[in-house]
Amino acid sequence: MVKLVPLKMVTIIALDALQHKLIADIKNCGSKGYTVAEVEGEGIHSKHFTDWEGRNVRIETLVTEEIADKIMQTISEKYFDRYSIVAFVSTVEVLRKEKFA
Amino acid sequence: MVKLVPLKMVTIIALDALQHKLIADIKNCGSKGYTVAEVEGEGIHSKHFTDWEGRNVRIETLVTEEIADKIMQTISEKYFDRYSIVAFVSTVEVLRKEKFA
Amino acid sequence: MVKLVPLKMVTIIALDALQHKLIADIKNCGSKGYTVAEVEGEGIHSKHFTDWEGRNVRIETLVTEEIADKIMQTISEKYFDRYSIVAFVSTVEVLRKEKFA
Amino acid sequence: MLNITQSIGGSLSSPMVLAFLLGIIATLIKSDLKFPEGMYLGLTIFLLFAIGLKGGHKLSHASISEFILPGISAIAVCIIIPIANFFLLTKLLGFSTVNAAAISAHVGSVSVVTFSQVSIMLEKSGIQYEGFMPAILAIMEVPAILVALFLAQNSLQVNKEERRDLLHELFTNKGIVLLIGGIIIGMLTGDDGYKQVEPLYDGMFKGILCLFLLEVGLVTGRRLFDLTKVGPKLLIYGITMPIVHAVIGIILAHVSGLSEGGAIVFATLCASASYIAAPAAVRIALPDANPTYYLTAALVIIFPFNLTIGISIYMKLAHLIYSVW
Amino acid sequence: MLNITQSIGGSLSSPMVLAFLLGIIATLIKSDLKFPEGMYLGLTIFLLFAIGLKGGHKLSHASISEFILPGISAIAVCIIIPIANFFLLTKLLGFSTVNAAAISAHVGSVSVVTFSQVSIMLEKSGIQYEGFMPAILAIMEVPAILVALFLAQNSLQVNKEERRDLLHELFTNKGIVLLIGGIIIGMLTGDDGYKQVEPLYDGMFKGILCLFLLEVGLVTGRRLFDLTKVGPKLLIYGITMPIVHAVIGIILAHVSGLSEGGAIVFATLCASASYIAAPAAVRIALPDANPTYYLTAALVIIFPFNLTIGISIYMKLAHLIYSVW
Amino acid sequence: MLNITQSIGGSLSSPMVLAFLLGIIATLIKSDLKFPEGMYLGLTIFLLFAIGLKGGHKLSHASISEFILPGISAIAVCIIIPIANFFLLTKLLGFSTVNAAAISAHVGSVSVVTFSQVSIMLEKSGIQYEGFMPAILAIMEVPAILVALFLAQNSLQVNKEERRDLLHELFTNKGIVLLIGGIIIGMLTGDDGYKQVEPLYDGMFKGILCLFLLEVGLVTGRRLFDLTKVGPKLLIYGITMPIVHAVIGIILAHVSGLSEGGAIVFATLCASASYIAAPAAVRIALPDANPTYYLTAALVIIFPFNLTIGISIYMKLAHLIYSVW
Ligand SMILES: Nc1ncnc2c1ncn2[C@@H]1O[C@H](COP(=O)(O)O)[C@@H](O)[C@H]1O
Ligand SMILES: Nc1ncnc2c1ncn2[C@@H]1O[C@H](COP(=O)(O)O)[C@@H](O)[C@H]1O
Ligand SMILES: Nc1ncnc2c1ncn2[C@@H]1O[C@H](COP(=O)(O)O)[C@@H](O)[C@H]1O
Ligand code: NA
Ligand code: NA
Ligand code: NA
Repeated sequence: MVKLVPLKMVTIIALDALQHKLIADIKNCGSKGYTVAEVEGEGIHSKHFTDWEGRNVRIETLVTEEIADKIMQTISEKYFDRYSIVAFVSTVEVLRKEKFA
Repeated sequence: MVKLVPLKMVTIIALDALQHKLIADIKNCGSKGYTVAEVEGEGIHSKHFTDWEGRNVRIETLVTEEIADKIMQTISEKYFDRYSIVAFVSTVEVLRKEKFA
Repeated sequence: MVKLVPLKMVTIIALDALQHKLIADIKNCGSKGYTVAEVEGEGIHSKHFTDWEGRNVRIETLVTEEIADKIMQTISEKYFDRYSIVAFVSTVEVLRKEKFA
Repeated sequence: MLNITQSIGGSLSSPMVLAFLLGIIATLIKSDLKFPEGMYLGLTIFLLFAIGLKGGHKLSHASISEFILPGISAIAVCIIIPIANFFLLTKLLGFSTVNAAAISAHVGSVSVVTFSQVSIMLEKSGIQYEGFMPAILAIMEVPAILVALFLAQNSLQVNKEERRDLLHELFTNKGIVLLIGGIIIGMLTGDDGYKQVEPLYDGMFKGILCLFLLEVGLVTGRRLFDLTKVGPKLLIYGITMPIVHAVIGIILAHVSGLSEGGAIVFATLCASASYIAAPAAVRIALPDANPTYYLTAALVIIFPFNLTIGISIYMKLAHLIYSVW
Repeated sequence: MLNITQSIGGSLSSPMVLAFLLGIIATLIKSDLKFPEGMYLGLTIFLLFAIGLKGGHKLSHASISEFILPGISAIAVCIIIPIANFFLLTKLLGFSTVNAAAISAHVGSVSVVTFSQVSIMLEKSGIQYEGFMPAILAIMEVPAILVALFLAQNSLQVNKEERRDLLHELFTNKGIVLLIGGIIIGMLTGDDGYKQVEPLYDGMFKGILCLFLLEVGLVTGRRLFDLTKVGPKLLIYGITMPIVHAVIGIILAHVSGLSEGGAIVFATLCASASYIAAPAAVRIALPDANPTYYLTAALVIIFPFNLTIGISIYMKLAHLIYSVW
Repeated sequence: MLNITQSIGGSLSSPMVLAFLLGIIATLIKSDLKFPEGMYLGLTIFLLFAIGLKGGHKLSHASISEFILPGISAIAVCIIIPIANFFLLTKLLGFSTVNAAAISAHVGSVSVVTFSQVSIMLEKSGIQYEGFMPAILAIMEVPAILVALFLAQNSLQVNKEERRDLLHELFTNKGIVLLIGGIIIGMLTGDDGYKQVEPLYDGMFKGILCLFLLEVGLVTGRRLFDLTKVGPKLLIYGITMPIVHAVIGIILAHVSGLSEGGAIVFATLCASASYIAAPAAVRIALPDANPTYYLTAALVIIFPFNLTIGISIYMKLAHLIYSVW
């Protein structure tokens, strides 16, 4: 039987211009990998549907709870007050925890 | 330390032609933001891989449990019987709950 | 009132060249539908940001816990040792469980 | 007389038809050839806008009075064809109301690519046709879809407000906007303005159409096996109907005073099936309709038939009718 | 003298202007017409590179010594305009520091599409202009943005390290790289090399610009209702300022020894507002600035004004000034 | 004799080479210039199909009998080169089996863009070559990859069923389908059909190739620092091998009765490394191979070497050999 163990998924939705900075941040916090998708969206601050408005990216990284906290802390301090950004943590289950820890 | 509080993420996968109607619905239910990605897919009813078949969108909105229920209720009544649509709710944790409530 | 019941979401991130094989596998395990998004990413093995490096896909399928286990088992055996692939299971809530079971 | 082998042979010297076949073959041998997302849409926008522009420019040199009768004929045929097909499909061929309506919407509307192909073939044969034909194409995009949805009234899964939305969507769909917008721009800009953009919209048109048809072939190929699912009756229907529609078209064209070239174009439009406005409308208004039927009919049967044999037949039929009448 | 109706009429025979209007109308009637993601970026890359290439090729046949004075004027005007606008916007029009800086960054920088349109109009009118104008365009892309951000210093939401990043981003943004890269390639390849790629970069330029303007129209249309939000003062500002900038431009051009054609291009550059470098920089450096103000000013007011009436006015103003001075 | 400075200088007047350099520079200065997703694929489809079409059209005017010997030589060279390279890389250069096989697959196969560049350079120099060379290009796409995978047999991470899939994927990859499909279409359509699409596929070819090379430059630039990781031996290998392969190519070409122009093209094909079929196949069949080695060899070393200096060297070598032999 497969044995699934819990892990955290941090998802960040932000302006695509912030992509490289955010990736550097999550790597600094200890993340070993991430996945990026191009998305559009609308929030409190602004619309992001055309190239004039700037599009969004959705960055996902699978990490341990400790790193997840660190990422949330870092990006909340660096970006939350100033940029259109949304971040959340969810719990998922994986097979090989070593890969992400 | 960061203090994460639970919130609900509603994800809707549907024909891209329904995008504007669905967004109007989730706004009506009280959602303050959403993120849209272009996806392809196959389900019980149909394939959505070419422009002839119509592509899908994946709409995500981060909301309180109450609003999540309202969204699920609304779209299940309006679309479930008639359209190819998949919707589900998951629990995530965020830092600034005020932003989404 | 809507009555939400729990279900499993299996998410697989892998080289796009594996898409057809992975879809065949999850269908074999009993999945009735799936959604595919084009993504980019970086992990332990490699970068996937250009067409030379090969891009990634993100495949999501909503299934019962039993099928989810089967999918995780199958793909861990067939791909984990050999390919750049990430897979995880999360818990979501849906309205019409019959559709996915 | 109607030498079909020769027609097929002739069409096999058209790079567009060959590109379409290449697309089908690529899918059949399971090649990884796939167009990037967005390319289909980008090419469609180009083709619709280019057809509009060229048509508008020709129209600015034409007398509009000749346009009235053909315009009326176009609307008439878009009402008759879906009604006739709907009853044929429900009563004789045993399709459900909703599937019959969906198929009727497709065969009643028109195909932009088939239009392009017939105009290229006429150009090659040195046959002239009226400059306002792109306007006729634009006229014929929507009405049949409306008629078909009206026939499916009871099965129509929309409430009052949604019906209004649907009507609105039909009349503002990108096909209409680009065609009519292009026509108006083509008319207003005059020769000087047109000359500025001609190298792209005229010079590149056939090359880009060729690329587009390669992609259409890829999609058609993927749906080719649906042919086995739909049974022989849809196949026979899909090969017979275009010819019947074409004959009706030629007769109406003659009555409306169109030239032989114009009649060939008009007949081809009648015989063609939609693939821009109709599928989009049917997906929303008749979600219960089975795409296996309507997409297979429009894309897998009627479109290739017209492309390879149909148009040649209509050219000969028009010649026949115009020489005896 | 300045016959505005005639100007508008004239611009309505330009397929580019008409395509822009079609885009706006398509949005207003809520059409589903939408360009695929990536197409905007693809077309932008083409236009910037093509302008660079063509300019570089012309430049290789020009004497560079004439370039020095206009080059200095270009930088001067890019310092004066944002400063003047910033104070006007804060002191007289009551905008916040950050919004005033954002708007100043946009109006101080330049629009590539407006540049293309003025060069097409001059070509049509048979008026010559200096071959190095694309280099002037490249020079004018960045400085005004820097000046505007400097003025917003205190509101600037970046620390030291980020400031360095920002400067770097400004000088390496795709607009600069493609324009200057294109210019250098155009200069180095010589006539033979240029002839190889001319059919695409010159022959297709206007047709592709037309398609691009259709898309710009779609975006503008979506923001059109923001006009009601921003109030009349931004509207009046957005129509008056370009003319003032143009006059400054013509005078500086004259002083720098540019020809009348060169003065028209330079004036149009001064009057135009950026839409590639400026919005990207402002989003990062001034995230608190309200896009409703700066995007509306640049895209919904100034750009269409220049396209339809502005350029004609500047042509006449330049003619006036050059004939009396 | 082989004046390298002059060669580099000459290639710096080619807009394609310059666009490639611009792409590298843009990455090095960390510009935000990025092509939209899908554009690379779209341009690749165009180039492959266009090469096929043009080649097919030329082929329809050529006598096929001359094709047999060069065709056999092409296959022979695609068997010899990967075997020789595999042993060189494992025995002498100390690469692991799987990495050696991956690199051999790349250098044994061919590059479509390098082919385009050599044909443009020959055209410019007024040197003729056989019309069937695009068919040779198509032949040389796959065999070397098969041979290389065969050599890695034991490391090959595929079971029997997957091996069948892999073979299938190799022979139906988009490169093969578009090249061979294009060739057949070009042959079947005849002069009339070809003329319809020529303005796009021939007229725009070099301009689009230029845009494509800009993107290839962007990717190469991102991998440029991998050069420091791979060590000097891969660099030396990547510069020596193409010349050796080219000499083998010229000799085989001479033996097969190709003209001097044909020999130059054939030599360039032998010297070039694949970037469509090979990376895709290696990713699936040899996932343990390190992309830093094979992508760096193919893209960062061999491709720019051929583009800037290589082809000029092969032209001179061919001239030398053909004048003494
Ligand atoms: N409640 C939400 N649910 C999902 N995505 C959101 C939500 N709020 C904001 N977003 C995304 O985050 C981006 C920035 O949001 P904001 O900072 O509110 O402007 C938006 O463009 C959306 O893509
Ligand atoms: N079990 C599933 N898991 C994930 N996505 C699904 C699933 N079923 C359906 N979908 C998505 O929802 C769309 C409509 O599904 P259907 O209504 O079953 O045709 C499909 O095209 C898929 O993108
Ligand atoms: N920790 C992670 N979180 C999110 N995505 C990941 C993670 N690790 C790997 N990936 C994704 O999975 C792909 C393959 O990863 P790898 O096998 O580590 O090279 C990467 O290109 C990423 O898209
Ligand atoms: Na029809
Ligand atoms: Na300006
Ligand atoms: Na080779």
